[in-house]
Amino acid sequence: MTGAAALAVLAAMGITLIRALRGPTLYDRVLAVNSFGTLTVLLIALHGFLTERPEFLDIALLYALINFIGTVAVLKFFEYGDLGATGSTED
Amino acid sequence: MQHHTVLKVAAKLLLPFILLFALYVQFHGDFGPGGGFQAGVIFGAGIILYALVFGTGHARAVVPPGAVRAAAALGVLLYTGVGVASLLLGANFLDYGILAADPVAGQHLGILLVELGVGLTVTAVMILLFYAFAGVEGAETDRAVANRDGAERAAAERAVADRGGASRAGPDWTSTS
Amino acid sequence: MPPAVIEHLILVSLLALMTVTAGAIALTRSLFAAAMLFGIFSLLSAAVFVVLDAVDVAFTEAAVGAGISTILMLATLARTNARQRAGPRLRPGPLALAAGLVLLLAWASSDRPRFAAPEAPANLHVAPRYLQEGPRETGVPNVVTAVLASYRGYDTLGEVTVIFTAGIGVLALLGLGGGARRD
Amino acid sequence: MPSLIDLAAGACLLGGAAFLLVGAIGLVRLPDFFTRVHATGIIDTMGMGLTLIGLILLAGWSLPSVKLVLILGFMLLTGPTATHALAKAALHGRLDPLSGRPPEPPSSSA
Repeated sequence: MTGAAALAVLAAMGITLIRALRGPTLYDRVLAVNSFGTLTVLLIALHGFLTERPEFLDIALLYALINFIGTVAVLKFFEYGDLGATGSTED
Repeated sequence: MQHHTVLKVAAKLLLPFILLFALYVQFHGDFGPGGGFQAGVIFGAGIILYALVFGTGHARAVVPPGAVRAAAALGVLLYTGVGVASLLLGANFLDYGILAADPVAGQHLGILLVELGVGLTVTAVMILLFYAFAGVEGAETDRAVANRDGAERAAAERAVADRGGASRAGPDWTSTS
Repeated sequence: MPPAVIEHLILVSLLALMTVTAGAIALTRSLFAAAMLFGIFSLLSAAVFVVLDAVDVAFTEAAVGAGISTILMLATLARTNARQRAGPRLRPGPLALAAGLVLLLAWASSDRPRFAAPEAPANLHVAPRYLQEGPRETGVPNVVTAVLASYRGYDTLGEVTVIFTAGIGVLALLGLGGGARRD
Repeated sequence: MPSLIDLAAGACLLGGAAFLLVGAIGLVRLPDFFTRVHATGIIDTMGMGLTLIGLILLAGWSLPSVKLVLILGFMLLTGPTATHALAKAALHGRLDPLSGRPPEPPSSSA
């Protein structure tokens, strides 16, 4: 069962990659990368259960925690064209 | 990112867990995957998240650049210091067995300290890289924003014109921010 | 399907996706798109390391790829141009060189020991001793940590020094950016 | 004869896989950015959630289960936040919500 789910995740990864390659806007690419990250977390978790070595879950946990940071950086890049803008002076 | 309230709340919730996870990776590296390098990168990434969401100025107040510079050197110093300590105690350089009465305990202590040194340096260098690349505020940033805004507005207007008329722009979507 | 077959299938598909992504990175002119595709490439390589049982390497790839590399690439893009200068897309000379190199490597890999073969030279030298004696000698259950921090302590010291030196280099070139810039 | 929990886990995994595939197909097939956001919503919540719940049921009361619950919690926090912030940035970047036209000349890629 985990095997079938892992194959489904792989197929979804392949399809998501199409969107990342095609664009057309930058936002579409970021969206695709974001989903790709989710799918990778699931693949790693499923693979851990497939091979019965659940310590791989640490990697999935790491991705769940810090995949977000890349997206935040991209957003900041979109809005300010620079990662260093303070932008929080108004509160 | 003053208008991204949701983002700020999420980052605030997530940040302690990222830092805690970095410490887990640092000190649990003996038993599971991980170690000083990974922990340093994760800890640095946590600080960078703070800097991205709340502004580099706030991050500089929490983690001053001077401290970062000192920490980067301190990590290497700690690593070398462990080696020199074992040298002074009469063993080879970086031979931790001598650090405690029991060689295994000495090895364990040595590995712990050395990994701490690695973690310290890597954390500091990651933050330092971010400060160096993204830290310049003022004129340069304003210019970058102006460039982007100009390009985007022109493209958006072109897109609207392509569809034949700007009336469909409808409500002022951009004013929600 | 037996798990081993599924595992193999996962590995092959991941490598295929990696190849497609790498090709797209080489061909795209938008540096921003390349940065995003690098993110995908990093995710894929972390997954490949997991499938190959290299947990610590996968952990490093995950931490660096998701946490730092995208940020540094974007920070660089913010300071340079977001598009590559236009030029001929395919240059025959370098392409032929690269193709020749690939063929050479493929030919050379034919007498490489089988993947993870116990009789491979890499697994006969010091590895068995580390694996057998490591936990007892160092009291550390994770052999990778024992090797990196104790048996190969010199190498790791060198690596930390390299990271430190890289930091100093960036510091010398860009400064820490706070307060008055001196240029 | 599989136990009830195994059956439930299998159902969750299959359902999650179906949602993941639907979301991925939507990401490619839907016509513009703001509709594609909905497709990633399916991947980030239903697909991810059902798959992880299925794994939690398989793992039972154990440490992996705790880690999976943590992963589930963090992903439920970050996924929708990232999508929301991205859609907001797209609006802010004057991507037209009705046509979804790009804010700058589309990059020519492979």
